[in-house]
Amino acid sequence: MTIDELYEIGQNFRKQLEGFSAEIHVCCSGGCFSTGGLALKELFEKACAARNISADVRIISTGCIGLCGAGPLVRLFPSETLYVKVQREDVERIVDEHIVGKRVLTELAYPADAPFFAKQQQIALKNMGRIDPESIDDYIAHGGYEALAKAITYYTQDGVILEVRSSGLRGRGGAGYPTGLKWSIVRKVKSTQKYVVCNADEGDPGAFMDRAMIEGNPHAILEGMAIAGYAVGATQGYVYVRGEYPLAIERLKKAIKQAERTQMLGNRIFDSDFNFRVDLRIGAGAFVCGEETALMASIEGRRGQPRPRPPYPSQSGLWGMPTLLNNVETFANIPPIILNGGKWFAGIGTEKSKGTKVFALAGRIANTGLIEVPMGMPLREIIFDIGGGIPDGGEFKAAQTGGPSGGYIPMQHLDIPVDYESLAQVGSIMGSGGLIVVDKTSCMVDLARFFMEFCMDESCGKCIPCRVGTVQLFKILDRMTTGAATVQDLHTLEELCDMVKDTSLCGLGQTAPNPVVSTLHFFRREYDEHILKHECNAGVCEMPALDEPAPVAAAVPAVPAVSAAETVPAAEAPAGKKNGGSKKKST
Amino acid sequence: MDKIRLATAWLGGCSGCHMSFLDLDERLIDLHGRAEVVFSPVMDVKRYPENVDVALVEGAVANSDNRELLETIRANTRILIAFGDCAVNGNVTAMRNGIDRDEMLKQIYGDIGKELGRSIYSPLPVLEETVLPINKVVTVDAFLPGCPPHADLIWHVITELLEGRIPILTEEQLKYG
Amino acid sequence: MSNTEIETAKKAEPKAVDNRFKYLDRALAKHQFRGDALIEVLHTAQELFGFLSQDLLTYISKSLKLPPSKVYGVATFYHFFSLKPKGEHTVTVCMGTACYVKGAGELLAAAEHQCKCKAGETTADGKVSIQSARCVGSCGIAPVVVYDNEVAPVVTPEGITSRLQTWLEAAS
Amino acid sequence: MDEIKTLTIDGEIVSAPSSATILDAAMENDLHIPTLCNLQGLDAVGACRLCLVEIQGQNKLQPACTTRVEENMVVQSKSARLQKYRRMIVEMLFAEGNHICSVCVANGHCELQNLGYEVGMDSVRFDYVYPTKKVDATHERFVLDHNRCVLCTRCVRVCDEIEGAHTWDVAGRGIGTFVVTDLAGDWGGSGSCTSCGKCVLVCPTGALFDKGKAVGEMSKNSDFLEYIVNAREKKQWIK
Repeated sequence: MTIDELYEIGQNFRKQLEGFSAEIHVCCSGGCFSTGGLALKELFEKACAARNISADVRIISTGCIGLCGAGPLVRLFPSETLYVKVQREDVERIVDEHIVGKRVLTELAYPADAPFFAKQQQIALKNMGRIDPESIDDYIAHGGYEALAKAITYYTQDGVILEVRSSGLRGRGGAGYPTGLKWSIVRKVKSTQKYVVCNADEGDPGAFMDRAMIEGNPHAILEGMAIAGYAVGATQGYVYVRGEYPLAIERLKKAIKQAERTQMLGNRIFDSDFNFRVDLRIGAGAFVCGEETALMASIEGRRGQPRPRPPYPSQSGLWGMPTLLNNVETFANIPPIILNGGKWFAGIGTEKSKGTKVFALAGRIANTGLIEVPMGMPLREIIFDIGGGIPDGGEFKAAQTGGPSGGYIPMQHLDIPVDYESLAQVGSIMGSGGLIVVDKTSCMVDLARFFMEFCMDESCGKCIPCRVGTVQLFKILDRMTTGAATVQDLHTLEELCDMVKDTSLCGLGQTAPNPVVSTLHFFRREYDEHILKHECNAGVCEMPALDEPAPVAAAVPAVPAVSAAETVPAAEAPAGKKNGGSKKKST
Repeated sequence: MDKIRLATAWLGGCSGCHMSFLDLDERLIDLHGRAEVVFSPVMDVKRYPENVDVALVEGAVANSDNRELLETIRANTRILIAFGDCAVNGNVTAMRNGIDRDEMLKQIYGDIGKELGRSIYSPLPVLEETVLPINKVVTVDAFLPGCPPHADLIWHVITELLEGRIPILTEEQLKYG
Repeated sequence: MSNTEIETAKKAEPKAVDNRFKYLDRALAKHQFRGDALIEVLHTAQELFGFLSQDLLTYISKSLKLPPSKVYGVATFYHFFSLKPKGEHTVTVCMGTACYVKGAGELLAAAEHQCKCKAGETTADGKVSIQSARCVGSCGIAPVVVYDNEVAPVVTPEGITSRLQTWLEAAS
Repeated sequence: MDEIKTLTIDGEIVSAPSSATILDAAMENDLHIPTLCNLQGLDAVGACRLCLVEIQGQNKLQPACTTRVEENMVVQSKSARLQKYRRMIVEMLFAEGNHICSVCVANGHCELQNLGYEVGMDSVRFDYVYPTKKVDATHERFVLDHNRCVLCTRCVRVCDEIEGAHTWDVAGRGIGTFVVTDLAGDWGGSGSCTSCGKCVLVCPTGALFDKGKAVGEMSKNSDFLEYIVNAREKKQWIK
């Protein structure tokens, strides 16, 4: 396979596309897949066949188009009109009015200039939702594997790394470690075997960017990994995907087979001496496996338990060999950087945080979905312009970034630019991109408890501060939501947060206290109200009002045949401290 | 210097610590000169007095009586000391915590167990669901672990208190079990 | 099935061989019986047999030449693998943040109340298992519940109770 | 070639080969740093976090048992913060299990107990978890009491690295973690256990002990480890 043959494939496919007078793209990723995307596609096919126009109308199921909250989504080409909340009965009308009659159904169409799409700048998500994820030719027709061809034929290994360094790209997994620097370290270590690993564990609850990217454009990730393999001298790659994403796993398996068949992967890629294979490793439900050393332990078939660093994976990773480990979004950014050059990428974003970032907007927000914005965009713009604000008259309370390791950004910091440094200053972290908006119906103490229960259940149990510390933190937070906590508990809570943060072995333990510290910092009043006045302004926590005596022990039977003469004082039975155990609460 | 008002109490424990207290032997006479014991299981006092200076509380909180007495002691005492392993960490008394209280009562007392130990109207106090060391129920000023703490250690603590200092036990003095 | 029964079952004439073992052997061979493919093999075993019985774990540890305690350690570490048989149906309530803020806690409480068992357990009659998932990645349509492997969007407490009702009443 | 590095630990200048860890260097110059999961002769896992030290120029605390020595490294192992954290770790260990010293066979011979004295723990501020844990007395010579297990994994490592039987391993996750033999069956019925007793010798607490021996007869001595490692690696039999 030479570059010319690659262009040829692209050329032929584009010629085929011109043959169609119209295209119908039905979104079949994530949310839309579950709300019947596939069924809609079949209905469109039947409708077109009935009107025997299926010859010149191309109907495909695509990856995530972005506006998940308004799914199922259908986008029609060439006019690029986007129809939202498409029901089964709308199919006939769309085919008749739009495809045949060439008139846009305004009541179903999403305004073309709406900020949700207008304010975005898509690099990693560029082809997603526009190509058929299961067709390598469609990917090639949109410039796919061109970067790999260019990297192998025109760039030296160091040349590729220089391009990535000059782009200023930093790890999109959350820590923001400079990608070029990491590549150059793995490149310099002498070793017979090196590995490239894509971290697609995406354990943060409320984050679905990696899932959408893999389902919508799997080849972009494979191409990014191949370029990385070429640059650092690795011949084997692994994609570690969460077991909870069956569709993503299917799409990746198909993409790898297609890439091998068209010699984008395997031996002598683009007739060079560069060989690169990619295998899948499927996670089995462990949030800790998002941490790099635990992920590698899991790939090696062991318990996903982190190990102390140094030595860092770039020097000694999988089976002791140098291993380059990056996130899905980081790899997805590599092909555009190689094609357009590092300088172009460095021109976007802020001084220290270059390029764009993909966010998964969710929670109490009108436009839940997937967006990609340049670094440094103010949070207010993301939530209120792109996100469409809080639905049904809700009032913004805080935005949560970084999942169980992140923090909350309250009203007064709505205008901070969203980049690594500014988020760190307000006590949160960029994280992988989950952005959950909460309004007045959520109680911050209850949310702190929710995340601590998550970390307690997901702790691997290896080191004491995290294994036992998260349980103690959870017990205190649980007592606070049931009105059984004391002021001394609040002091122990703060002391414990510092200790668990400073002494835990890996990122899970070190960041587990972040949500607590963040809510303590910005919403201290809610903690005091819970402890001193047993009040929860969000109405989430059920606590006994203070002036009544503690509730009589539940197990008190009817009055037994004790001699009536004895007047037993109506002493309150002990409100015995309930010991641990998670408590289900209604919200 | 008038005598300090000293109290000792016996919650959910085996009274071994009080035996060790009595092992002070001749030092008890010396103690008698400097402290006035105002409440103790070895004395015939029914109601816990007010403004007690120091209370040595032995045993864990295993039932409602223990809890009531402990809360009364805390309310009327300046310095409360957790006396012995049961008071400090629940020790043997807390070994039943792994078993569900109601199942245990049913197993031991059969049907009448339903009321026994569970209702405030039954003759016995209500058993706590979980036996707790006393620092989980009230704030405690000093701890004296040991099962039982050695008489010399008790004497060291008492003399420190008589000089008005709350003792911090060193590595050599600390002894569990 | 004790280990010897497995061996005899395999040597018996093809009809009697439990073909699930054929697929398991194929997965083992695909990974060249390497020890580090333990998790991939456990995935296949869980899909084929529904849960990881003691005999299955013994068979896998022998085939991969791994110490049984290591296989047990890995099998009990990951949320996906279960050592106990699952119910005919599995209802999985997503407890990710996006779903939690939209009432997933209520859904789980409703399910637990109706099936009279806690998350992670199976109803007494073995019909329904309740699971809670960390996040299934469909936050756009929160709160989400997965019935067996069909993802249901924007579920209400009434919705989950009626759906479970049909499962509970269906003749097993 | 193993370069020799010089570094300062708690103000004292020491030297150590570059392959040595900070803990090696400290122990060689009998500077005491508290440890629990570490045992000379076994792989270090850095799990208990008791040996964390402050290193000048690094804001993160590093475990002395796994961090290699570097030239001109300045190490502090006795700062107030570290001592506070160590006490909290020991308190957490006591809160997590059912450690009742007065009725324990290892009373007076237990590393956890000694750590309690060392960090000056006179009480536990955390909530006791009071877990319900089993005792396995099926082995004819040894007994395992999960209530006293601190999950330091020394037994797992000695059985894997020195004896080679790998009978022991860790199962479960988080606070529910526990040690198992083979497929968590009875220890007595284990097919792989060679009954060598090395795990009992290295266990720091009363979790693994000789059946039938009383408190007085209890003795825990892991010198055999160094003896075997020297014999195996250096072909020297130093007793």
